[in-house]
Amino acid sequence: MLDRKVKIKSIRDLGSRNYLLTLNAPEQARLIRPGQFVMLKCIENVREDPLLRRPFTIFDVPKSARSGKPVGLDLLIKEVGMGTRKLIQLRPGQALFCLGPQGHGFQVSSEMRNRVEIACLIAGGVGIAPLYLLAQSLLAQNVKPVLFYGGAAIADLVLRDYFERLGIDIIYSTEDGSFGERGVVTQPLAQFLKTHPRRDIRVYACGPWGMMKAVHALSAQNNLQCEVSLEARMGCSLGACLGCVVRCKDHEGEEQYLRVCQDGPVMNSRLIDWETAPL
Amino acid sequence: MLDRKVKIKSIRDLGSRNYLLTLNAPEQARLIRPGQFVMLKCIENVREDPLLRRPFTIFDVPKSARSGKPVGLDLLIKEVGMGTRKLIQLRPGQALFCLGPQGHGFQVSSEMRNRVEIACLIAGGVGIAPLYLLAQSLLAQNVKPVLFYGGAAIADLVLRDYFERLGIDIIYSTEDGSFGERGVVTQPLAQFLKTHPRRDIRVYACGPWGMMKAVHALSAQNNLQCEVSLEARMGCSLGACLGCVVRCKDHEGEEQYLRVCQDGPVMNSRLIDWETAPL
Amino acid sequence: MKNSTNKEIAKGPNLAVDIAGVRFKNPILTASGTFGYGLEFANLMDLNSIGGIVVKGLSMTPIKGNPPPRVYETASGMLNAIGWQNIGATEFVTKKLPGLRNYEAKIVVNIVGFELNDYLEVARFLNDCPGIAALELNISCPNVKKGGYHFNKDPRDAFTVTAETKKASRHLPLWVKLSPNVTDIREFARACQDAGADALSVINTLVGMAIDVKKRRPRLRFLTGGLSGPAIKPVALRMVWEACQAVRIPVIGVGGIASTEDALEFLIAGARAVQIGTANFYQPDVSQRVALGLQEYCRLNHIDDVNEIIGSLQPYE
Amino acid sequence: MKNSTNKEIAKGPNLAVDIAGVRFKNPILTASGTFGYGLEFANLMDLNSIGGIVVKGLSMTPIKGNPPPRVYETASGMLNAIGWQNIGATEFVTKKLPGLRNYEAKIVVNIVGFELNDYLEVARFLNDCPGIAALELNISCPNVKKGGYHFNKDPRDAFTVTAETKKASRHLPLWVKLSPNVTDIREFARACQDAGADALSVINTLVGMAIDVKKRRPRLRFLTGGLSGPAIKPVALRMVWEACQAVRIPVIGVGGIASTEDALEFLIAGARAVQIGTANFYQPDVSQRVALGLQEYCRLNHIDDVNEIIGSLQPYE
Ligand SMILES: Cc1cc2nc3c(=O)[nH]c(=O)nc-3n(C[C@H](O)[C@H](O)[C@H](O)COP(=O)(O)OP(=O)(O)OC[C@H]3O[C@@H](n4cnc5c(N)ncnc54)[C@H](O)[C@@H]3O)c2cc1C
Ligand SMILES: Cc1cc2nc3c(=O)[nH]c(=O)nc-3n(C[C@H](O)[C@H](O)[C@H](O)COP(=O)(O)OP(=O)(O)OC[C@H]3O[C@@H](n4cnc5c(N)ncnc54)[C@H](O)[C@@H]3O)c2cc1C
Ligand SMILES: Cc1cc2nc3c(=O)[nH]c(=O)nc-3n(C[C@H](O)[C@H](O)[C@H](O)COP(=O)(O)O)c2cc1C
Ligand SMILES: Cc1cc2nc3c(=O)[nH]c(=O)nc-3n(C[C@H](O)[C@H](O)[C@H](O)COP(=O)(O)O)c2cc1C
Ligand code: FES
Ligand code: FES
Repeated sequence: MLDRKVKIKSIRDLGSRNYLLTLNAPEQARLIRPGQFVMLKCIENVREDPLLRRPFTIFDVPKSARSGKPVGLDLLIKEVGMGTRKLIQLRPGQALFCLGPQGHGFQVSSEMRNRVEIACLIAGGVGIAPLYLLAQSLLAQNVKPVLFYGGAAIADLVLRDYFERLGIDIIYSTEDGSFGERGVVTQPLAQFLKTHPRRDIRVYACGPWGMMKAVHALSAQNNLQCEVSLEARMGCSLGACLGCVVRCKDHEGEEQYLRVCQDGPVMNSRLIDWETAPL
Repeated sequence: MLDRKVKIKSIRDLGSRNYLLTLNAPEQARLIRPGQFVMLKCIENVREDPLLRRPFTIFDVPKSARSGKPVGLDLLIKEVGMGTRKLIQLRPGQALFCLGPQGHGFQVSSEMRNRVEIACLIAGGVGIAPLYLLAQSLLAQNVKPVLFYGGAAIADLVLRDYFERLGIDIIYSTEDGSFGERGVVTQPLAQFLKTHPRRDIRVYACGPWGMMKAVHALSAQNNLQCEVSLEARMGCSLGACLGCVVRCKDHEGEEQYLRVCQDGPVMNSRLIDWETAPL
Repeated sequence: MKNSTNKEIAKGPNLAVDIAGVRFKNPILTASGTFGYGLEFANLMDLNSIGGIVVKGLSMTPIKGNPPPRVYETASGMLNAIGWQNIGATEFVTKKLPGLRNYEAKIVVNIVGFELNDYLEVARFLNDCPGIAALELNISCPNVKKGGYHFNKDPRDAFTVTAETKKASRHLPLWVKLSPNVTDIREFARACQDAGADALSVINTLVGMAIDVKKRRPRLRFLTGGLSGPAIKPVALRMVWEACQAVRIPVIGVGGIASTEDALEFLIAGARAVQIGTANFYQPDVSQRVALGLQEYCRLNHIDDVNEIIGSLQPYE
Repeated sequence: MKNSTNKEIAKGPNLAVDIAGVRFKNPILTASGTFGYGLEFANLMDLNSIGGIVVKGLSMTPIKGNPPPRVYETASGMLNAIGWQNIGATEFVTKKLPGLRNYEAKIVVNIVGFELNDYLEVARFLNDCPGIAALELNISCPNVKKGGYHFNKDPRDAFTVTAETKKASRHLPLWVKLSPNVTDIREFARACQDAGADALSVINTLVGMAIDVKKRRPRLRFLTGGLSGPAIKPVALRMVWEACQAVRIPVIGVGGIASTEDALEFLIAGARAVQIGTANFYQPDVSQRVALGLQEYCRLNHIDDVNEIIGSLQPYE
């Protein structure tokens, strides 16, 4: 984990308040594992509002065309409030503070080879962010990712080309039916799990709490391991302030609060008390 | 008095942390009298720090080359803190909120014709700001301005060309002797008043409190009327908050607090209790 | 949230609120000391657009106030130590009130005093002046050395000054403006209610201080000052909520309000109306904007009556 | 400000301060709850650069804390309602303290409790653990429903808990951390001094609240939270100044400090040292920067000893 003043390389407007922010951050780019995030000070001056840094998942790690070495960070930013608004208003060349990589990412290891056949990746809107690096690392372990990518409308399904270029199966869905299946993203997932009643599937989800809760329920019904990437308001991202917790249950069913910034953001869905949303 | 969202036309770096800021503000430009000021929100977003607007004197009113009508405001800005720093970091085309013109300016009227021969204008550094419009309006009344312009070093004596183009007498002084006479600006003034023992002189001063206090004392010794342009921290500039007061004495010598924003910023120096600096 | 018929939408939502029998056309007021005597803002906004104006604290005879510097800006806020400078009640009534009567905004007069008798005198005088809707008893100003503030150190003193001033205020409803510089605002809220207060204004400024490290001198000559602005909003909102839990009389929310969303927070917490203070300084038409914003909010959310919002805070599931 | 000889300049100004017999290499500390158990920041700054670390409030056995959401950002500040979640004193001593002992920064342990006995138990236990420089008694946390906070509602309770804990703390100096949510902090300062406190930490957080107007729900599940950050600096500075006037024991300034200039304001007001809290979250090496900045300031202004600055506030002419 490093704290660096980094420069903005580019900000691409993806529509529907989504932006692809590229940072020049070679030192940090080398350390990234899928599911990790960075904390950005959303403004050049560290003394100004918003005071607290904001967490953003690393979508991709661009590499140098010449050396092939990681040189930057691609972040998918959805503008929702003051922090994200200020962030996307910055210009290429401007600097900001970037702390990371932070957090516990997805559990992808060589043990999965031959034991896990299929990985269901479920994304709700900007929840797509951690799934690109995940899909790549799954492919590297010979696991076949199937992406369920849902949103309110077609405009919310950003960066589809990245996944399509990976050549993986993708099932799109939109609530208004403007693209893919009409309805929520968990419908095609349920359908898929019904038609693929097998144990060598892993489930990975990122999106709104309600969506992840439904994905957890489906996974549990089908006895599948499921990892989710959680959201919480953060103070420090260092495990120090205890501001970012999610209510969990330990082995004895005793409640305990785990820190999304250090114990997460990716957690096994069985740990979580799904009745208590952290936001 | 108007509150308008106006655009920045240009920001010129004059060196030594001085800037000439030109605003497109035709409506307000038409209303200006010498010695008046505007209140600027030092940042585009009205909700952000610094919250309070900052007062700046109108240095000049640029006119349309075609119609000859006032189209803008020239402000001389010295960067001293957060507000002025943010202001000079804005770019042409960006907008800010401009309230004004505000305040009670210099008393220049046709009554002065033939009755007042000479006007001594004393500026300390950025205190030069109100004196350009004043000099012009004095010339229009056939009064001969003599400018005493002092600063710490030559770099502080900005915008000299404006005054030199008016063809008026100017006595420069710097504390480090880098330009004009060495010493404080009140020395050449005292010298001048000694060699010109006449009653048809008016004195006008703007600069640090100590300088204006000394100018007041010299004027009083020589029985001359003196107007000074005061500084105070302001809340509203509307006369509403009573935050900007200066301690004065009324006719009976009773102390009272007058508002720099409305009763000033230009006041007769005899009104003021020079023992109590408002800043 | 009732569903409104098309007819109701056509005439627009009801924004009027009642405070102690006085109808304010909407719950947006300006706070004492931040809006002068009202007329200073007449060129910059429409004084008919807001529910009311609370004018600068008045005493019977003029008060000179504290020596400068009197104001200093801090992070998302400002300190002030004006010290009750005002033109006196007589001059207010003869010079300012006639002009104010031309507007729909209701006029509330904030009253100050060094001693109990000062309050009673000005309260009696103002009760005879037509065009005033209510009195706001300021027992909470931190910027005077004696009197005033001290009534807000002990609930018994708050009770006494409220009860006496209520007696002196023959027709006008009496609001009491409370200080946040206390251990438990509920005690003061209850004491004032018990003493006959018709409404509470919550809060006045927090006592703060700033130092010029170059000169090693206080930024305010009075040493300390009242902190106001967005910085204090969380404290004000909490105290409004506490006061609303403690009393039945209307509570008026004040402290850091600068937007429609801010105003809504206070209404949801239980405030019958809100006052906008410091924000007037940097955005002179902010109160009009918030009043309009509130109307828009009701329209968009199909709320027929702003009173439905008041106190509508939902518990967590 | 004495003129320093060249020799003195060469060795640099003295930044060390003494608090109840403990020497801190400089007056810059980190505040409890904002710096974890210290080691979380070891990769991001030099823990040898600061005078001390006040670790997260500890109880004898672990505490789970409040349900989320626990934090919310406000204008120049933040609200928190962590609710004393901590790993317990035993685990701290076995797992964290050994690592902390490698650094020059002095370790101060903030202690929490629901009841008097909780404080005594943890104080007794920690007195036997080498590597701890002082205890900080937290009687002022607003984020727990029972205990703790209530000791800071009445000076007599503050006296009792301080006196008893002082007895339980056989070797370690006892600092008491005071709440700003009181009518008169001087009463509490004096009560703690009289009860034997060795120093005071001023202030803990102000109680605040925020509401999500879309959901009409509190932003924090605990409803209220503690307000910290630059927003509260003016209030903290005023209370530090008041406490310094009221007592002879050292006062440690806390609240909104984020820069060298901020730290200087508190030292000039009379604080013997300062603690940096919320600023650690957005600038993890801020305490090191401020410690360096203070050294620079002394150099530039020819101040041989930082103690010359402490309490050097000048009156107005
Ligand atoms: C580990 C982690 C990884 C994240 N990765 C990403 C990412 O890759 N891309 C991304 O765009 N965001 C991501 N987020 C969410 C992102 O951090 C927040 O959207 C951001 O902090 C909001 O800051 P703000 O100042 O713009 O909004 P605020 O002003 O703090 O909030 C504005 C309003 O939006 C609501 N809000 C806050 N967060 C969200 C949200 N996530 N979705 C919808 N409404 C919200 C608030 O309740 C509030 O009403 C991540 C969060 C976590 C914890
Ligand atoms: C009627 C009036 C007219 C003015 N006209 C002009 C003008 O034409 N051009 C111009 O540059 N300024 C002018 N000023 C002064 C200007 O308003 C202040 O410099 C400005 O408000 C400072 O804002 P800031 O946020 O940058 O500084 P702050 O952050 O508020 O202050 C920074 C530091 O600088 C000190 N400081 C504040 N003001 C001054 C000052 N004037 N000189 C030196 N130190 C100061 C403060 O004490 C503080 O320590 C005028 C002031 C008044 C009252
Ligand atoms: C410059 C100034 C003057 C004030 N004068 C008074 C006053 O005379 N009487 C009073 O009751 N409150 C006075 N107040 C307090 C405000 O009415 C209000 O309670 C406080 O500022 C908090 O609201 P805000 O954060 O919106 O400003 C004054 C506030 C300021 C900033
Ligand atoms: C997230 C958080 C947790 C805190 N936990 C504690 C604590 O356990 N014990 C304590 O005495 N103070 C605690 N505090 C209060 C701080 O130590 C400090 O007094 C307060 O935040 C004001 O300082 P600041 O404005 O610099 O943050 C906490 C503050 C925050 C923001
Ligand atoms: S954000 Fe501080 S502990 Fe997770
Ligand atoms: S600045 Fe408000 S009265 Fe002058």
